[in-house]
Amino acid sequence: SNYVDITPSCLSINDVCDKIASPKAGATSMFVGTTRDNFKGKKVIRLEYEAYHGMALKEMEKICNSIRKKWNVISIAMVHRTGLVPIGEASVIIAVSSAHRADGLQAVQYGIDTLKETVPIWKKEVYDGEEESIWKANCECTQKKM
Amino acid sequence: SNYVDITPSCLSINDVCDKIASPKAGATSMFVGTTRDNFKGKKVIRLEYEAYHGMALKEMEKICNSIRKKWNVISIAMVHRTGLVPIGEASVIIAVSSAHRADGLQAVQYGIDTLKETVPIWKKEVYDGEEESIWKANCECTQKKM
Amino acid sequence: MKIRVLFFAKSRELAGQQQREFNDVPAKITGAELLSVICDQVPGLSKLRDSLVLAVNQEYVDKDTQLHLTETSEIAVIPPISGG
Amino acid sequence: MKIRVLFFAKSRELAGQQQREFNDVPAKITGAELLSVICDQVPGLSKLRDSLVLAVNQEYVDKDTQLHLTETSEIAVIPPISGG
Repeated sequence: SNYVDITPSCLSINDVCDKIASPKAGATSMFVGTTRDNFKGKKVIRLEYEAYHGMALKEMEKICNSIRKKWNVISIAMVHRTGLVPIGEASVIIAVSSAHRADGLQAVQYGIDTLKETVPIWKKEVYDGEEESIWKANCECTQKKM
Repeated sequence: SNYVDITPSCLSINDVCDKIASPKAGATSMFVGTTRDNFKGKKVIRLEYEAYHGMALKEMEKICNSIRKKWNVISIAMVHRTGLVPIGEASVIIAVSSAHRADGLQAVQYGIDTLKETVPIWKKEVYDGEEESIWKANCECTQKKM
Repeated sequence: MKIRVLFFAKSRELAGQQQREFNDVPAKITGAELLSVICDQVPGLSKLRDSLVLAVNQEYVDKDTQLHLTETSEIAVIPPISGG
Repeated sequence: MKIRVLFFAKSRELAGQQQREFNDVPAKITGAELLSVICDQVPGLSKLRDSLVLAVNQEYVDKDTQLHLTETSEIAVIPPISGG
């Protein structure tokens, strides 16, 4: 099964693992993105995420479907937090259970790479001191010029 | 820092994540190996792990050191459970925190691949019914003939 | 035709609003033409023009996509994304 | 020289013991020779011979490794591993 969610609440690794647990699974592969306290030497004091909720969920479902076409996986969970995310807390978790580990590990890598490229969610970094806040852009984002 | 452990206790994903948490880390990559309820159609009722404790810890430390030579990572945790491991529970967890996710994901994949190849730990599968228990052998294990 | 457009993140801040209506938009229009209609009417958005894309009914559209808009089309301005 | 050898997993079961002492083993011996000494004296272990390797002082040794054993050397018989 696929479990996708976008929530303003704190993300729990255990809850996400529970969503994908299966006695058939030999492997659980996971990626947790956490907010960092620095960017190119500037001290980040907080991060805010904004999502185009409906479309973001749809794009996350699309990623789950592509994963299932490419690898043999059992369950996929993909959750993203929105709003204020304090330093050190998780902004995104992708977890995949599979019978064999190569499938799961590759699926997770593809999942986070693709999420950063296609899912309409935005991050604003707020810096310490006089520095202006900045809306970031993922280098993975390959939006074609319109 | 490196955290390696071999323990008869239940493994906790949260405890492992706490070991490697860092405000400098943007990424936590993780692999959890869990015991499966079947092997080639035979129903597995339990698994038992045995370790050559001292040497296994040394080999796990070696893996951590190779990871640090190959990738830019912050912290590494590698824990393996021994004794009876009920179906669905974790037998091994490898977690890596890194500033950037590609390092962590590749390090985790290398870590579990190498653990299966070099760390002296053994698994015995006990099957349902008349089937004899079997000491498994990892296909990754490339022990040279002596 | 009257359409409604949603703005997110930096485009929302530059537009000064989360959504806005546009009048007299042709129902048949390409992605690039629609983006020009929007940017021409929203002060401040034009400096972001080259990095924006559009979604219609929650699907990305290309500059050459021939759109068939209706008054219920959900149109969104998507600045460079930064999730993860 | 007297040496002490540890057995694990299937080799432990086949040897019927966790460890055992061997007498009159040369201090200078190759890995392959040492494994033969062990397998020759432990009934049941020979059928596993081709899949065993040795560790000395918690380091894997090759068949051609020239060992210099002492009475405190920690020697272990390692059947195919299956951790993970």
